[in-house]
Amino acid sequence: MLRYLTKRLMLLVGIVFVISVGSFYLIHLLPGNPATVILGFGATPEAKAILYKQLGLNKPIYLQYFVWLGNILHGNLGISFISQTTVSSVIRSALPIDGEIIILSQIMAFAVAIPTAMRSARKPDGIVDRFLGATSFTLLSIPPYILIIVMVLFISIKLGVSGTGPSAYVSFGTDWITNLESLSLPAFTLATGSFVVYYRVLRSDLIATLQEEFITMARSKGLSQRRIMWRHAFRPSSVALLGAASVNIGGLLAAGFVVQYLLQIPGLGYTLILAINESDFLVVQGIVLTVSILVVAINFFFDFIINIVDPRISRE
Amino acid sequence: MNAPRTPLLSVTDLEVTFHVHGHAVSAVAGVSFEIYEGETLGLVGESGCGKSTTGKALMRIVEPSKGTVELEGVNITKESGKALRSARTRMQMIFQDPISSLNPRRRVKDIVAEPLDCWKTVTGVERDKLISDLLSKVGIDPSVYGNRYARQFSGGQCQRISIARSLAMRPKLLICDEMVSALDVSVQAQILNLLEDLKAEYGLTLLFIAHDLAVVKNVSDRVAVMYLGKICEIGPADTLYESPAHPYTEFLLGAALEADPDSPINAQVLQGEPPSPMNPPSGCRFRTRCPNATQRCADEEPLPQEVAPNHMVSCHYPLTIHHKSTTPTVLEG
Amino acid sequence: MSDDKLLLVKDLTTTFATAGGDLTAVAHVSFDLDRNETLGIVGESGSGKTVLSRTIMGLQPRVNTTVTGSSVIDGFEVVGASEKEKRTIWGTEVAMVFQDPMTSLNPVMRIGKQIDEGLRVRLGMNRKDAKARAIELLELVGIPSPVERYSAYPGQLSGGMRQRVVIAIALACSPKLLMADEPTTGLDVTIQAQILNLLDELKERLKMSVILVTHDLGVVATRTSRIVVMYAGRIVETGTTRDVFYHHRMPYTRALLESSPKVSNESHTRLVTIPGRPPNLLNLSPGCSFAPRCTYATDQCHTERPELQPSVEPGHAFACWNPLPVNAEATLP
Amino acid sequence: MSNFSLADAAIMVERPEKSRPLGLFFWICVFWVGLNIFGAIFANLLPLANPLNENFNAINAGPGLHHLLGTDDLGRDIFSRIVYGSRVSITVGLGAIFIGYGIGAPLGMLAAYRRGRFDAILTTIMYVLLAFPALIATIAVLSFWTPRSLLKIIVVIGIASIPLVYRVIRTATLSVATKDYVVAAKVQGATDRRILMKELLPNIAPIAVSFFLIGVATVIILEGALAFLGLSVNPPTPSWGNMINEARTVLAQNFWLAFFPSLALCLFLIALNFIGDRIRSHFDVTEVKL
Repeated sequence: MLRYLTKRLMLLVGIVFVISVGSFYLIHLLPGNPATVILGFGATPEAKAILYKQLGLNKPIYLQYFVWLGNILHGNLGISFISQTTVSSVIRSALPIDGEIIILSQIMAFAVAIPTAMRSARKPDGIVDRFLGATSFTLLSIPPYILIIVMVLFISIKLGVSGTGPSAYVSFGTDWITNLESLSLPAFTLATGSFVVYYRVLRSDLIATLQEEFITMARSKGLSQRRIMWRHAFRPSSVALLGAASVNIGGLLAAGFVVQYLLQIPGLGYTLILAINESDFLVVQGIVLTVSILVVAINFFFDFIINIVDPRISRE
Repeated sequence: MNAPRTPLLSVTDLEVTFHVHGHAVSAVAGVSFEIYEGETLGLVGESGCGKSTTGKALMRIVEPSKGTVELEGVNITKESGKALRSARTRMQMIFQDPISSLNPRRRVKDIVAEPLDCWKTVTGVERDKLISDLLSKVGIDPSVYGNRYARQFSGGQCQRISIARSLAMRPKLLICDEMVSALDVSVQAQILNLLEDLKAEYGLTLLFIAHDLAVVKNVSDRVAVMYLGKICEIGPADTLYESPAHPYTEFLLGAALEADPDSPINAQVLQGEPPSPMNPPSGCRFRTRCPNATQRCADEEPLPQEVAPNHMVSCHYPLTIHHKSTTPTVLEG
Repeated sequence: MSDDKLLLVKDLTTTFATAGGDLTAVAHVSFDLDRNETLGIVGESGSGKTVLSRTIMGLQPRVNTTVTGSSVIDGFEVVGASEKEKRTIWGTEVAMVFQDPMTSLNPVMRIGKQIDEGLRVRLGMNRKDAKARAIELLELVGIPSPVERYSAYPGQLSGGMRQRVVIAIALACSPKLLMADEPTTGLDVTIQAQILNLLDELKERLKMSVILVTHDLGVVATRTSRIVVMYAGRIVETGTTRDVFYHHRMPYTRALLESSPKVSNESHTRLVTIPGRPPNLLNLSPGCSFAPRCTYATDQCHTERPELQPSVEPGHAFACWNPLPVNAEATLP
Repeated sequence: MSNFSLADAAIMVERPEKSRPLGLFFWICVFWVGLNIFGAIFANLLPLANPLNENFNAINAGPGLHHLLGTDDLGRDIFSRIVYGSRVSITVGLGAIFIGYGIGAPLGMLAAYRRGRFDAILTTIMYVLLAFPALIATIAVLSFWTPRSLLKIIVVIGIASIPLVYRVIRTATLSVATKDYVVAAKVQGATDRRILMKELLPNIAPIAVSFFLIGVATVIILEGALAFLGLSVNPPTPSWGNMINEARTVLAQNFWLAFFPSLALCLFLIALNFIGDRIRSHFDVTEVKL
């Protein structure tokens, strides 16, 4: 176990290194002089000087990287060209919103996916299973941006449920009930996509597990069906589920961008898109770096959980 | 059986080491034996003793870490590339799982023809005739089954097809790795008889690897017993079974169950389980479970010594060899 | 008188609905079992022995399966009982030891938990008592250092140790009947001997009855008092172990006995084989299922199914139109 | 060891000649995908209105004879825009996945077959790349790498898909490469090349094809998301994604405007996913099926 985790941790360090190099290099994809592109033609010499210091632009490229990395490690991601505030403060104010949406969506997705998958797996190819299968299959083919448009149309516009439409966002601190209302649609949209993935993965694993001999063994001990399902079948079937969740949550951070953008919720996604449209490149770079590292951290966390759930993995 | 004394295959000091999590596991730890032309050598032992690994190392499906394998005087451990591939055709191997040893998405004819197509020795009509012959020899009607996919056959039939494939290049040596252990008794008997017939017809030499003592005795001229990566005893099948010289062999034979209600239940059962090959005992590897073990067994590794003609044992305190007069009670052919 | 029997099986039939049609895996099986008796159920793969052993205790798959007939365990009718009703006897009246200890233990649950789960759920023990009892059970089945092993995962134990754990789980609630389905098939011979001795010893100590299901005639020969021989889902011969081995009347029983190689035979003894393959259960002939492979088969055998009929010895019965003569023992090696 | 009690009986059954037929819906999906691709390729030759032609006499027309699916707020024919718009989605979907397969698939097969250090190094690299969230990376690169073009989008998504393809193909190959028949082929003296082509490829093909289709579907969704973020092809060139995006502002007034491109997108995705799913379940059956 320890050995396995050390190995993973070393890999994690490698991945973060690659991510930092990638994020650093983004600036150099820009055509022309980065300083000019980032600050615009009318930039003051002072602003340019600050940027040069921030990016180390007058040094050779590998040194630039270390200058940049040093700044990053001190929490200095540069200054937003549009809002004139630090990039790190921009990120700090936007990030909790993403966190909230994702946590809400995951609670919804698991709460529905686990019982439905168990119901399906009990009688594969039964009526309930076929119905759930067809439903999940259809949902699988509906992109989140179409789903959110449909929801906005029917819930906010047609039904007129207040506090759900675009620009309805209220922060948690201001009014938590309205806050939850305003995040219900994005969370539900992301939950739908997650549900499909979790339901399908868990269902097929449960079906396989329920055919294992140790389930018959548990039956022969005189245990109830509920106990067999939760105590014996669920845990060995949840490895792929956790793996899927790990990948999915990383994807959700990104998928959430479009949903946030459409509903004008000022999370990372909305901020990112505004920054892209306004060519506020340091903000884009900062968000890309933050989100990438978060995704990697989430993956690592799930790796750890999977190891606890199934001790066979670290033992091979 | 009077085997001529020219070794077809000589194995000297063969070692295979696997690396698991940075630990070296010596699966085969210095094995030497010879197989003479026309004979069947049985290799018997319990799971994890390295018998299968030995078989695979001979074909270099797993790479030996030390030692030499000489087939008709050619050192196979030195070959590579085309020479190695060509050397492999002179030895062939049949596997334990008959179903997984045939590609489910290929036709029976193509599976049997695979070696011919690899080497393009024969083509066209000649190739088809050869395949039909081989299939008929193993009891599969080529006109009925030749065009079917391998996935449609039962275990016994799959094993027949495997045998046909292995004979296509007329090999000298056939390595049978647990080839009947997945089969039912009634099918097992058919395959064993078929093997004996084909051995005579094709002049084959066999290395027969199995855990079933009765099966090994039935097909073998000589038998080698392995324990934890080493050969502890090797000798003529009938005398070795009748009067084992190594304590492990004796326990092994004592544990074998006879299908006879009158056979005594052996009260003296070998206790414990084999130690891990990651950390084998010093000296004699069996000493941790051996009732006769002394300090000498821990200090000194026993070397093979001849206790009877052609009967070698690696033990400091071999059991006395006694030759009972064998009165076979077999009443039918 | 019949009240004295621990198990009464009558006309038990198990049918699976499959894509290829209805498959009758067990057909009209009747037998009984005394208290403290060991009965062997013998057959090749597909003979229905495993399905039978599970149907007896009501453990057949829940979907697509139909069971008719009757199976009464200590006064409890299993056939037709709901899963909930059957749970009252599972573990406490009847328990099962499965074939493959690798797959019959939950890989992600500590073995101690798997043992004391039954104690807590079925016997209502508290956590502490259950743990103490579980450690006792581990000791009973001969696991060294049971306190440490209590919190091990199955993957950390060897095959033999795992099978001991499976036995401990089965014994947890002191069942009266132990079903052992191929309990030693995946194990090495020396470990097999240990496990069989353990089962024998526990049976005497705990006053249980045991049903030993196996394909290996060697396993049942010395460990059972009576034997049921199955072929294609039916009993083809039954009687005391000695009668079945020495006075069998059914040609299949004889073929089964003769086709397995024996350690006592000289090497290269020609094996007696049963031609053909086991029948397709979806497409059985109206006559005797063994007829297509039987050398004694007549027209009647192919068209009319033989029922079990008594032989000369008490309790000995066979299903055959052309039985072997009464003094068939001469044919046994 | 799959189907416990049945396993005992299963051996007695002849192994089935063929698995369940693919079914009518499968062929309907194949037809639909074929039709879309046909439309995308031959849009110019079909009797369609010019998708860029603005007709101010017919603004926001509903579905009708003149304009099959109506017109948008600039009077452009929606049906024609959907057919032309499929070009972008299908080109990006196929193009990117072709790049992913072209590089990821051979590497995955080789790694799983050769194992050892080659595999270890490659798999670690791919694991690192996989940890990079593909959508973020794509957004990041496309927002900096200006000016945008269809080719750049394809290349970026294609590269991002390599580690995914690699992982799927490697896993599939690994399950085949450990089978005895691969060892048996080696024992016959078959060359590595022959083993890869004759023994491994036919057995991983169903999974590869299935994942290919599902991959195309995923990329099409991704392209739509990029269009929403303004990172895909620039208007007025129609694509399903930017059609929906443009229509969403007038959602309450003209529902059809968003509905038809959404429907086109979803139907195409359903068809792709269904074909992929069906192929996998159809061919995955190599063992006894009861």
